Amino acid sequence: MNHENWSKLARIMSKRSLWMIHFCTGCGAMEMPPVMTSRYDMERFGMHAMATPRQADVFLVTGYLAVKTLKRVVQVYEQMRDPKYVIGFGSCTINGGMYWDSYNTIKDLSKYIPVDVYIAGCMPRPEAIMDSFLKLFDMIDKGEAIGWQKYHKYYDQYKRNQRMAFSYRLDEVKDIKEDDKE
Amino acid sequence: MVNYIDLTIQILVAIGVTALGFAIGMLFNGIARKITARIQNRVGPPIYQGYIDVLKLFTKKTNISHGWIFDLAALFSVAGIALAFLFLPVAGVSLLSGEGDLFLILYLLAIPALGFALGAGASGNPNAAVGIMRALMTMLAYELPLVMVIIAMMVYYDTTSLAVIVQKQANMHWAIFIPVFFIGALVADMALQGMLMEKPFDIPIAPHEIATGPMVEFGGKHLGALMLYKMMGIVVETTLFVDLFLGGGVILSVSQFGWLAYVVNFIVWFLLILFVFFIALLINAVFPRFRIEQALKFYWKYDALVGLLILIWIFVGVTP
Amino acid sequence: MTYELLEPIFIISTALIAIGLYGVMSKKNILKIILSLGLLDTGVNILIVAMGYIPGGTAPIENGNYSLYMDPVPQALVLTAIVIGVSVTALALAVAMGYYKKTGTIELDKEGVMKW
Amino acid sequence: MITLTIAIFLMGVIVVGLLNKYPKTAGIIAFFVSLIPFFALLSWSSVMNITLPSYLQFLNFETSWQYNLGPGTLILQITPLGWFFLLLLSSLFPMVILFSISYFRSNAGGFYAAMLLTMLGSFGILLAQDMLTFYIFWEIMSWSILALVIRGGDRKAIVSYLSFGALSAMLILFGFMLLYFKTGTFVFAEMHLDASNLVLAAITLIVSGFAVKGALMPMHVWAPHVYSKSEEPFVAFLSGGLSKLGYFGIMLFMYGVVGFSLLSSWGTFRGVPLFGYSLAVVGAFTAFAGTVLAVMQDDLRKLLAYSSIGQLGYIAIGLGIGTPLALTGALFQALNHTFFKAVLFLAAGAVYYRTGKYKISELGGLGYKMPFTFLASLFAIFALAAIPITSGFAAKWLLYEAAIEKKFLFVTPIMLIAGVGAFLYVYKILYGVFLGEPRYNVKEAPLSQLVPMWILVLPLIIFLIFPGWFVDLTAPILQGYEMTAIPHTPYTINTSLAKYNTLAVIFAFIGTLIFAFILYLSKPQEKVDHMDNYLAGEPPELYDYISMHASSKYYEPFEEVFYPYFKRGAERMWEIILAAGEVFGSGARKIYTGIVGDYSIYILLFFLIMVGWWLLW
Amino acid sequence: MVSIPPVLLIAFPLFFAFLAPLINMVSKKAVKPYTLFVLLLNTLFASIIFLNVSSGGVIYEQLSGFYPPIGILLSVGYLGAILALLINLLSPIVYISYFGDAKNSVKFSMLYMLVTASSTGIVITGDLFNMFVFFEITAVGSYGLVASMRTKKAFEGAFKYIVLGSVGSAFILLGIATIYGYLKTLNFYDIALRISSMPPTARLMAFIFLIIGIGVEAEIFPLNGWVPDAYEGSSHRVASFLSLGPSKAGIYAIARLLFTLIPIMGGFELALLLGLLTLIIGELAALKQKEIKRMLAYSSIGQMGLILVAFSMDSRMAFVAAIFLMISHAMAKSLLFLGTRNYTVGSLKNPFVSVPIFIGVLSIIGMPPFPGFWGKWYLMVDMASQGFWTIILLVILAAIVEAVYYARFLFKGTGTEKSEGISKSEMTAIVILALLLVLVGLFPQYIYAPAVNAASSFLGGGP
Repeated sequence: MNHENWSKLARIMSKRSLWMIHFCTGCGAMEMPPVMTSRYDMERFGMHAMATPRQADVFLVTGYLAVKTLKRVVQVYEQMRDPKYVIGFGSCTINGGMYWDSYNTIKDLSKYIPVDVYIAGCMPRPEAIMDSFLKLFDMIDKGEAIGWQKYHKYYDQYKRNQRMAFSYRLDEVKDIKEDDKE
Repeated sequence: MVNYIDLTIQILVAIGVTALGFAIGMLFNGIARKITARIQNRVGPPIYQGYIDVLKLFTKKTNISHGWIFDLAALFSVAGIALAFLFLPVAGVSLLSGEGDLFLILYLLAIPALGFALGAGASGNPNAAVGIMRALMTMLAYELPLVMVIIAMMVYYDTTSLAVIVQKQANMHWAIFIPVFFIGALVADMALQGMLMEKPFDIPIAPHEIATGPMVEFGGKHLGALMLYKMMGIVVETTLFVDLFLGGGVILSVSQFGWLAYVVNFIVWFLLILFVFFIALLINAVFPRFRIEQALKFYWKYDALVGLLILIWIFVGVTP
Repeated sequence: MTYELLEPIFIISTALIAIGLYGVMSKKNILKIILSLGLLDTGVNILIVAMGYIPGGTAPIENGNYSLYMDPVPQALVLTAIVIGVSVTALALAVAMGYYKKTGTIELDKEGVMKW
Repeated sequence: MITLTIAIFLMGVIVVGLLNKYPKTAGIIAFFVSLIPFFALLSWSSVMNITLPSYLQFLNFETSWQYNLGPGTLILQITPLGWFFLLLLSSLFPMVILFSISYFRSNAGGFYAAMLLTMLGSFGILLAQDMLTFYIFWEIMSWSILALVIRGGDRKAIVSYLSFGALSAMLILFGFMLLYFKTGTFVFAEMHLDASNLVLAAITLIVSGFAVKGALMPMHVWAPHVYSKSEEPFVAFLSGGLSKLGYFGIMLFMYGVVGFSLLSSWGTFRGVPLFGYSLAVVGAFTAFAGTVLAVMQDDLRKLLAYSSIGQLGYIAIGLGIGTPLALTGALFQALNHTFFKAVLFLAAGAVYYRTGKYKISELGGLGYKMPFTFLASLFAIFALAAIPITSGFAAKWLLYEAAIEKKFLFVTPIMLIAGVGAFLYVYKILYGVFLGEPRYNVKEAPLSQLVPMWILVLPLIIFLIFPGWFVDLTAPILQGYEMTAIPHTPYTINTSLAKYNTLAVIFAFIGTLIFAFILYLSKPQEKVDHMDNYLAGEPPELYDYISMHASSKYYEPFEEVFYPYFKRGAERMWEIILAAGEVFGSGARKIYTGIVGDYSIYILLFFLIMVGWWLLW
Repeated sequence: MVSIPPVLLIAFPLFFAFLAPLINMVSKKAVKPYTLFVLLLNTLFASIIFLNVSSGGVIYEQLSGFYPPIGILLSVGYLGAILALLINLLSPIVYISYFGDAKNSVKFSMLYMLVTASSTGIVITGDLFNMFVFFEITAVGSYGLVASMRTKKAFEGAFKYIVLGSVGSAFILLGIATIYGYLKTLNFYDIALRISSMPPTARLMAFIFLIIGIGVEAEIFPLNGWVPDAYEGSSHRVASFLSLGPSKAGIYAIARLLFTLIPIMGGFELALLLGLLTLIIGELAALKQKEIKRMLAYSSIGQMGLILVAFSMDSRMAFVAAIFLMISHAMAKSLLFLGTRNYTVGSLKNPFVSVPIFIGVLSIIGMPPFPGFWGKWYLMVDMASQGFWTIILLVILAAIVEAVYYARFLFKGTGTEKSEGISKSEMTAIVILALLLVLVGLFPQYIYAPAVNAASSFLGGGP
């Protein structure tokens, strides 16, 4: 089996068996139980909530991130093994949401770790969550969910941003350059 | 003089049976999840989900290791559980089970457990250490009633070889139809619940307490190996139960029916282990989790007491 | 042998021994104990001397006139015993003095002694 | 030649003792002296029907030896049983001495002197042919151990060892005297015993005396104190080698002197003599309780001590059942225990040598720092836990088979559960000492400590593959007891119940291991530090130091369940007995009031009693 | 073979003891070497006499011109020769330990020689009154030695010893008086020959008087009140000396009384009873003892009881056992008393202290290959062949108790005396004693032959 086929198989398998770890920083976690239980039942797609990042493939960051929690998020993200995907959950991860002017909240999660899918809403409904999963499957299938490759590629920039955030120089956080997107 | 053709055939059969065992194990994983989902009024994953999970884990891009002792876990657990399976009579077919006996099987089952424990310990994660502690204590807990029943059977059938026990059951009737071993089967089924680490005895892995315990640091191919071990473990343990109490699924004798007997026995065996596993799943689906000392007390107080009664029964009933 | 004549002496010596033993047993005072020991010794010595007494005999000095004389051996014994008794008493007194110098008393207390 | 051996040993004791200031020189001299018993063993190999090449038998020892002591005669002669146990001791002893050479940094002369004396005593015990010789050498061995215990300097160890040593000696002596009264001779071969109660009493006393050295359960109290407070090489020899002598004595007297048929004449139960039955029950209890207590220990050496007690209990079970199968199992267990426990204690010594710690909760992560020590002790642990990839399993298997064959319905589950309990405490050693967080930055143990450990691991692997060779060794021994060795080929053992084929297990394991290895090699991997662990996202570098080693109070739930039942059981019993003795003692002391008058009253009273006695009489 | 008169054993040290003050006037430093020289010379005499006796039988010597039975007779028997050699061999060794002492007391040396001479006298005399005199000299010398520490404890112990000793001597005198009153003789042989002519009542009374009198010196149970106090009060060297000289002489006298002098019905049973009582009470009392010297004293009592038990068996093997026990006790107990003073765990580091002490303890407990073992072994073999199970059991229990308290002792000295370094001379003494123990233990056959002779002689009614 050549490399191309192998990675294709890997993509198919990881699409059908996404193990998830969710990082419950805010109120968004409240919407997870309906997704897991009988109404929406994400196990239909082989998705499963996992206890540790070593076993997980997809990372749900549910809600706002203070600088302190960001450290944990980065730690967990780095402990996950490739290929790994991140879903930013709720408005807070996109632009700070209702904490847009807080001195202690990071505004854009994608400046610190690569986010594959965002779910808008404050909070997003379970339907939206399911939708985002389906979207992620689609992206994996097409080979578009390449956040983990980006993280390797722009590792220095991500690290720099994280360092700035940890030292509360949030205004010095820069966008990740996306000049040579494949 | 060794007959090389026979030997080659035996090795091929062994490889086939092992592969089959792993396949059934993975299938059981899917079935288990499906059944649990149905009990909880969900749709559940497809029945082949086990294969997908294992394949996914082996196709992970990067794998981490905490050193060579950590890797022993993956090696020993897969090798050990396959070894134990080879020494079990499956559907009346005894591959190597004539070369060892029940004691050997019980101790072979310890190889993957100890290897797994070695790797988990080597990761240095405190959760893993706690999980291993719980696993070993659960093992201590369920072994007492289990060995009580097993020894009662050994004395009753006057052999320690599992193959001979299966043979004798095929000649007479299944052990479960003897009143004392019907009770014995209940006791052993409780022990099986602990062996399979299903609720209420899933204390070692308790994902919400200690983050899946021993497996906390395993990911990628290491976790894949462990998944194989766990899934194969289901087959091995249920087969052990079926061999002991349900005649190993042997209903047709090979000498009379030829190859048909193999097929029928195999199907019966598969249905029986599925049935045994199904009971375990039913219990699993409705029970919460014990604390570890509660589990120990449960097994040693109630289960072992019944086991003791069986021993006394056999002690009085069997004349030397 | 006629012991009738000796009976009073037996009684006396027994009495002396008894008094001596009583003193040793009951007294705490060192000097009294030493005195009691002296009494004890004396009683025993009298008894031994009486053993060799022969009525009508003379002192055991060989001069050819008398065939009946006292048994000389007990007397020799007693002489030795007396000498020993004296030396023991002297030593006991020396010890008593030493004890007095160390403790300032000649009472053997129940509390202060070595025991058990 | 035996005279020369004894003379060399005694001279060695003096020379080595005087070289106290030069530990290395003393150690090397002691090592050369310690090899002599092994050469003797080789020259005597014809006793076991083994033919060795002549260059291995360059020293020629006579097979029997006498020394006239005036009133008595010392008689030494090699027997198959003696040869077997001498094999264990004489192969262990030089290794222990070799280990000690680098272990001791100062003041080791006394150690080597006492060790040589223990070996001399053991040598005599194993060859003794009469009770006087046996007793003399037994006590020489016993008190030279005492000397080594005193070197440890722990009060409880000394008091308990000397008390129990004396108890054991006196029980044995009393038993010997009963036998002497019965037979009028001290020589084993000349004894003609009958089934009287006196002989039963004698054998009971003798066996319970040996049980002290073998650390059977109510008599084991000294063992944990001594094991945990003495120097490590000595403890390795004590646990590995010397504790077997107790079982040698039990076997010699139960089956050699008294004999199975005579034992049966005091009543049997299902074909097992009642005497043996009770010994087996005691052994099973010891195996279980020793295991439970081992799980609760935090001190590495105490853990190993209780583990020793538990493992030795299996030998007692085998000796109690007394069928050829059981005796083979017991001897096999003795051999295994000799080597694996010695390796474990030596490994503990090596760990102590490098880190200076014995507490499991203070160690950790040495597996990567001292890989060869770790691997050696891993093999020993596999043997201890009877995992079928070392010879440890075969011994336990034989014992289980023997128990089932004789329908020991209640003993066998206890044995099996003790075996499972062994997993618990061996994992405590593995995790607490070798796995997990590396706390000490140490080097591998020196070569002169590794070499003995690995040499001692070898038999465990050889007898895994060829358990039949071991059965061959037992054949002459069993022949002496009018039994035949169990059916076997080099790599299979057959019993009436089942069959054990080591070749099948090994090849199947290798096959499955290859399969697993292919799976394992399917993807590359990278190594990460132990700090890179999932701790709910908590970055460890935030803290100065957090220990992630969860080894203190590792089995706390277990202790919660079992501790109330095992709260100082036997020790408490002996303490109560001692306290009762002390009550009598203080009563006796009260007689000496210190008042001279009272003393005189005693004299007078004595006088009066005598006179009164005379008057009455 | 040179033959020398046995009286030299007594007269020589006695004479030179009284010369000691003159030496002291000449040179103070010369006293100790002088004493040692005298004692060693006596050892030489004793060994020559021992050899003479073992080759040529009992030696008789009459003194003071009179013929026996009036005159005093010395009769060195087999047992007497062994004990004389033992006492005279060990006393210079124990004296060596005195060299390290800064105090230079001529009186001590005098008393030492005196007690050595008179203890020897007890074991070689053939006359009852002579024995009494030697007893008294021994006693007076021992009183002085006990008091020589000049502390409160020393004086107290000495005084208790004096009182009980005096009472005991009064009883001996009474016994002598009784015997003399009936038989008009004091010679042992004469008494033994004619004892049957004595009325049984008088015989018994004499026996009772004598056993009480001698029992005080021999540390028999109800009569041994002084033992713990005197041993505790005296210095360790004196305790060491007392346990080898006077007590051995006392137990010899008891044996003499039992076997040859007044063989009464039930005498051996009585001795057995007393011996067992002494053994058990001694060992039990030692069990909870904190003071080391006192503990050793109680242990001495127990050992004396054991020796008495061995004598009371009235058989050859047990007699041999008794001799071995005496040898073991004399050597080992002197060693332990010498070693105890500063015995702590610290001194264990010095092998020249710890190893001898270890050997001493082993010998006392009865571990092979030391004399104590041979004693206990012969005793038990004898009792076993006679079937005395209860006694064996009691002896065994006593041995276990012994082991328990010696275990504590081995761990550390709990004595109240301050810890000082053990001196070179003491170390020399205990090393020599330990060597002797090892030699006797390894080659018991050389003691066994004379011991059997002694046993045969005693059981046949001889000395």
